[in-house]
Amino acid sequence: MPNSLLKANSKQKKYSRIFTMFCTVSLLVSFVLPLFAGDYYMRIISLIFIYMILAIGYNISAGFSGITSFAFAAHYGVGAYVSAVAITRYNMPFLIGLLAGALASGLVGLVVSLPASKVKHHYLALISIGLLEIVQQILNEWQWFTGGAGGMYIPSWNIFNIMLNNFQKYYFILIIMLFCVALQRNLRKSRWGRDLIAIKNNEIAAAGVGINFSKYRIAGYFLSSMLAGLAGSVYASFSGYLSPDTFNFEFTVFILLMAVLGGEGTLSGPIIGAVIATFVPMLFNATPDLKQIVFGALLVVLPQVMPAGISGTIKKYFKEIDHNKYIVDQTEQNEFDIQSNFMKDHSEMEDILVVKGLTKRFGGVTAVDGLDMTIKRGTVHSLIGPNGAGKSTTVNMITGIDKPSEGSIIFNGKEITGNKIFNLTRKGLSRTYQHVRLFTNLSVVENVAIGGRLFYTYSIFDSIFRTRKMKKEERKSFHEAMEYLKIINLYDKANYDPESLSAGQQKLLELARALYMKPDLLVLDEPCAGLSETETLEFSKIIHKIRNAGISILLIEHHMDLVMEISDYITVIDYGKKIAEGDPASVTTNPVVKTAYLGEGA
Amino acid sequence: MQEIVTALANGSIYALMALAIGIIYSTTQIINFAHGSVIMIGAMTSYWLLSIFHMNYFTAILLAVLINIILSMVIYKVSVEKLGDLTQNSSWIVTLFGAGIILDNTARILFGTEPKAYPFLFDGHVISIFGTKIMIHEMMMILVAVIIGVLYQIVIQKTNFGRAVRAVSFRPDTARIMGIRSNRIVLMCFAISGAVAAISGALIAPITFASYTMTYSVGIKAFAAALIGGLGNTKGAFIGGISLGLIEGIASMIVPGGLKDAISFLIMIIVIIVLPGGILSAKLFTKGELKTEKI
Amino acid sequence: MLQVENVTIGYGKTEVVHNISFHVKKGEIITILGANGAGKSTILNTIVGLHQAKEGSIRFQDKEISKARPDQLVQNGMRLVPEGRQIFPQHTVMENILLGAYIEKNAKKIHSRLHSIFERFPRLEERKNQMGGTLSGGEQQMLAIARALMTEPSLLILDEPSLGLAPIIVGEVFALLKQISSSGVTVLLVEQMANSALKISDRAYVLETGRIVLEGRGEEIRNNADIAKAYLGNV
Amino acid sequence: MKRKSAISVSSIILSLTLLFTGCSSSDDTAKEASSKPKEIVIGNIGAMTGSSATLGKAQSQGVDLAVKEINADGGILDAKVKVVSRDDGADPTKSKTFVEELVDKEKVDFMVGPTNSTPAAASMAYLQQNKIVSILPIATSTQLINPNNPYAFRLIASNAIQAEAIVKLAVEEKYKKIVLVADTSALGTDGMSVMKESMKKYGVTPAATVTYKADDADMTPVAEKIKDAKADVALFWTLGADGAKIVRSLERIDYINDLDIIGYTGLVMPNFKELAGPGADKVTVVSAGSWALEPGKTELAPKYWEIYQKLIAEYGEKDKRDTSASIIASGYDAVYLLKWAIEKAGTTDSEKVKQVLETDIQEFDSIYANHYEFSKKSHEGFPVSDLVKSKMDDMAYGELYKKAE
Repeated sequence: MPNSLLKANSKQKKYSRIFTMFCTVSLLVSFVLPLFAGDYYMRIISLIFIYMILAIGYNISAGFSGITSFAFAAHYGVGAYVSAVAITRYNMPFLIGLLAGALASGLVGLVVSLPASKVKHHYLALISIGLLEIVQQILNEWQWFTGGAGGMYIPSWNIFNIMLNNFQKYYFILIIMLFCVALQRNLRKSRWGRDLIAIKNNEIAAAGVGINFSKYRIAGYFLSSMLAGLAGSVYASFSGYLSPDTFNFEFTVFILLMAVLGGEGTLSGPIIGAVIATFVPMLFNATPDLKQIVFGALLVVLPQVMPAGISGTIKKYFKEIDHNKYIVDQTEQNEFDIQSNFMKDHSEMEDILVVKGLTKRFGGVTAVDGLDMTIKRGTVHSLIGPNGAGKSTTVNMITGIDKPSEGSIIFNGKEITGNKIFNLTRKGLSRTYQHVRLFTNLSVVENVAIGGRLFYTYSIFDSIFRTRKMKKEERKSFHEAMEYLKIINLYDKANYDPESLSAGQQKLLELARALYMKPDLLVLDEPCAGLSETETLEFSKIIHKIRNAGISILLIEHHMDLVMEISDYITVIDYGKKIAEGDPASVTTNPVVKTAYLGEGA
Repeated sequence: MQEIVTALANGSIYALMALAIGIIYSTTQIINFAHGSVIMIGAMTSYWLLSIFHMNYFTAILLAVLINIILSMVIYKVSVEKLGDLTQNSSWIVTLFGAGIILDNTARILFGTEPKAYPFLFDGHVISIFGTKIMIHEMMMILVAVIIGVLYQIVIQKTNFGRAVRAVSFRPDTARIMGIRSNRIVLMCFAISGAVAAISGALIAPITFASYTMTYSVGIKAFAAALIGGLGNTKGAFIGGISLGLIEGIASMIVPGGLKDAISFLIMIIVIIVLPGGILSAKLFTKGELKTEKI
Repeated sequence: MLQVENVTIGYGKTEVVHNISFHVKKGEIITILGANGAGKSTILNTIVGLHQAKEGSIRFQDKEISKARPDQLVQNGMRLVPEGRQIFPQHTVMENILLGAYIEKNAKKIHSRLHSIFERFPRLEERKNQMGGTLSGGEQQMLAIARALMTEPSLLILDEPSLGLAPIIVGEVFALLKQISSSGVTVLLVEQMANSALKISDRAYVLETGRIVLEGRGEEIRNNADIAKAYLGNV
Repeated sequence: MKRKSAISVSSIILSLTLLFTGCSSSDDTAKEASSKPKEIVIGNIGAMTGSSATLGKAQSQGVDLAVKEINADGGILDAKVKVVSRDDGADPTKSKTFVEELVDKEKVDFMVGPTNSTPAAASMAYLQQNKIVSILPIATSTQLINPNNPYAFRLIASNAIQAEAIVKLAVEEKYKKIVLVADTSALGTDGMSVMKESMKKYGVTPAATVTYKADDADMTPVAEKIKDAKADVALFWTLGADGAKIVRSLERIDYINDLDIIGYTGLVMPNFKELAGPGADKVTVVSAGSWALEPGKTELAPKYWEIYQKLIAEYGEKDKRDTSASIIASGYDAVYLLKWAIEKAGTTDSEKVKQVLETDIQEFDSIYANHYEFSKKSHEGFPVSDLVKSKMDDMAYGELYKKAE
């Protein structure tokens, strides 16, 4: 990485230094703390560690995957009870009990999130209120299993026949907590985390890079409910006594408070949130009435004055963007050659895309009406027409965002009508959007790298444990992403926030992302809308490059200069019907086209 | 028969509470999680006015309605208005919860912890129809709920305000072009919702007793009813409320008492999954689909 | 009547409209032409108060309005017919029209305006109890205009009234606009259908990528070769 | 990056060594006995907010009043008494954390509470480990007092004692069909099981058992089930408001006249009659005899009456507070019991105080129960004989119930 970049971001550097120092110090403090803290603080900090695990679980759900759920007290409770029952009633070893608790909670999460994939996200929030209520009543009623309302006792910890004392418990919990912190971090810095964040940011664009978002949502919720269950299991043995009263509505609110305080979607948020949410109310221990009101007031005020939470606010101040070490390792500076990167077999059939009788009706309006169109391999094919002619609808049907009412689409010789967009990307189709759809919570280079997610092979375990395979693939992927950034001249902005880029740069970035998917057919939906003269010029140069690399392009554009200059073939539509077709020259002189554009009497 | 009357009476109050949730949902697409507390405050203040200041029933409820209107508007101002786009920013979940906690605790401090005997309308007079004893109060519960439902339906369908509410709920920006101040409409909806909550709280309090714990014991049912019937429309609220009343009645005969609510919520979850728009599938589901218009 | 001076508009960090100025005189029909993405709708939304300009001043009837709310502007006689018509599909035609008169509290006035609207648009009267969503595109456009006329605006702003309409209907719409204009209403039009719009316009501005590149009398612009270029390119 | 991972690796190693070499620190720090303490700290935990706030508040009022009096009078063994109160909101997790805080940080010498049974169950183990003598003035769960909890002493009649008493009443009065009614809360479940046990002891089987969710709006199903069982007596293990709702529902379905109701102390509630309506006169409860008026009298026995006046002077008449006098008295008594035991032992040493409580309790002049019956074997202080049958229909002074004939 060029040095200039690091200098330009000296604030980031400062942040990362402070951050590292802070982490080191707090880590050291938590290791030596038991030596002088005394039993009470040691136990309360152990409890905070458990809350951290819980908050990390919630963060993966709400912060990363964008699923708000109130059932986390229930997941926590299920984990606690299942592990307790496993240990006490079925005499399982402690560690197996932990796993059983986590797994059971994950399963409950799976069951409630499966239907949620169909439903808007705040519906899961509502389902989860019901779930919370149901779990609590079951804990109360299912006496032979849970001991009912009176609660149940769990024997002290016993690992490999060693009974743990408070010290050992503390360190044990600390280790589990650190494992979860590492898990969260590793997840965030891998394709899995990026995919989840992408879904939260922009569902459609996420689908556009091939993410089956409902599957990922479910997976994300499964993982987070498992962590909540793990926290519960640890809590069960830590506390030694369980009662359904613990896992109530108020506890859910406490989890929310941790998330709100710390900042959803940040790595340090759950940790900071857990610490502060535990300690601040303690200041009001002597005045219980005031404590409750302060608690409520915090919930009302904080999201309004500090929407990003504490760590989000700090991060914003420092404009922290992840330093990805794969970029720093970058040394080679050779000119990147798109051509060499597209070694796809060009000898297949000549027509890459054939559209027949494509029709789309919205209610009573027919937006696209029996459209036929054929795109030849290796050409730039433009689809033009006045505003509202049905171009975007056509493209949306081709790329699987809209379902056609009638007609068929054949891509590379295969019927793809009605396929979902995330399936099409694998088949070699990628697109950009009329209104830029970037992942604003990811850095510029990550935005490109996510385009290359199709070529990753490492599993979620590789990312959790940061295996060599994962590191290798990530490094390769980021190298390539940097190459694409070179093409669009954003090499020196790799670590920026996409929102800090100009409109033109954002469009280019989206293009780079689509390119990195190495498509056979690239669909560009008004790539130059809203760009300045010079930006448009730059864009056209890049489109030339892409064309020369042999990628077929379907282009929708209003800049006729650009269209005429670049297109091999043009289809003109109006009122959803094809009104003209041919090479650029024949289309411009066609009177029908002129009328369509300029109105009667042209 | 007795059970059916009770189920209907309770169900119609659940319907009112669901309606109040729907009123806010219709214009803002948010669910008022402080609603339980607002119901409770309605019941507690009217009890206070009735028994401490010895007002007559009508004035007491009227005043409680007024207090609730102001309270609901304050809730909107304090915890919702500044959040901006509520479909994007889901912090309202947290802030409304917070508002609820403050209200609950304030109520406990002000009104005390003991459940209060809230007087029945017409002194709990019972009339006997075909051997079934029906309290006039229960008939009033059903009657008042129906009247409010019909009134709301008329307001929403026939008046300028109602048209504006529907306009804001469908296309807030276009509504603003019409000269409608969307914020003010939302504020009005909060106010109306508060008023309805006060009446529903006052009507059900004689049965559950007035207490600061009503937030959970009664309020939570409003959500179940609203979701079973479908959010944001009057018919849905009534169907949801009455079905919840009946479900509870049937469930308590079949399962152990402690699992009754679990059954209600289970049914709620199944309804949400199978018919995301509630029994009367509302337009909601379309909101979750990919928006095809502007890509 | 309307003066827009050095106005810059953007969403977040992206600037969409750069430092533009134009004015509308009383009684005129003014057209702003431009291709998709040129920033036309953004300008209109800013004028009617749905969006805030980053810089510059907007004056309406000699009053600064760049910070005014939409309802205040409607009160002062400015009305927007939005792009894509945006009628309320689940309100009846009648309700749509009445919503147009939302700020008008005088029932008599509403009644008499309703009367004259139905005189002008007999089709709407025929369908007044139908849901808005069941109307055809042209009828919806009529409804959108009728709705805007319910407050008797002094400045009527239309965002691409020709969008998605068949050519014959487009002709009808423009004829209607001419007629409305002759009844004393100032009209500001944003269009892409240059020829049809310019035929009825007194003056026009041509917008390209957020800048005004051309301005002049309607006929002048219509005959200007550059206008075709803005749409069909330099061929 | 590398630095960070190095740190974390080394710290994991460090922690593992710590974990398995076992840094056996002194977990069980025995209470240091000093014969002349400077300050005696009493912990007080209860639910002062949330849905069972009444009880916790009452306990606190009793404790506070007693400590105020004791300090004004020169303290215990010339040491000032300090109370540290915490609100656990009836949540066992919070309660346990607070107990740990009070024991480890505030270094309390004695405990009063926690008020609710599940919080008490959750925190009991820690109190025992640290040998804190704890007085339970309110929690009634049977399990709380057992040989595993050698430092816990209970003042109130436990669930088992009360169940025994009400079942005995029902059996002695020769009811044929006995129905057991309880909610599904911790209290209700425990109550149900002890009632069933007592029934077994007397060789009778209940005609039906009915459970419901506490605080439920509609109690008609409960009433219907009682009616279906053709019960002639129903034993209520319910809280006051719920009990009142059931009574009302029984009235609605015209069954109240065929039924008598006997409830446990939790049913007692000052405005029960107001809540339950005329059916309330069919309800009798078992209650602490010292705090029930003899038929025809207007004052309690002088000792109790004096305390009652004191409570009123401090916290006002019934309508000024929503806590009940007898429960305040129980909290009040807890502190005086500690004072007496410490002074008698001459030290705050747990073992010695415990011993005094176990052996010399008959010397203590109690004001909640008539006397307490602690022994080495049993830490249940409430004498069964002190449970009397009281009427619920009308109360004196808004809170004192009257003995039934």
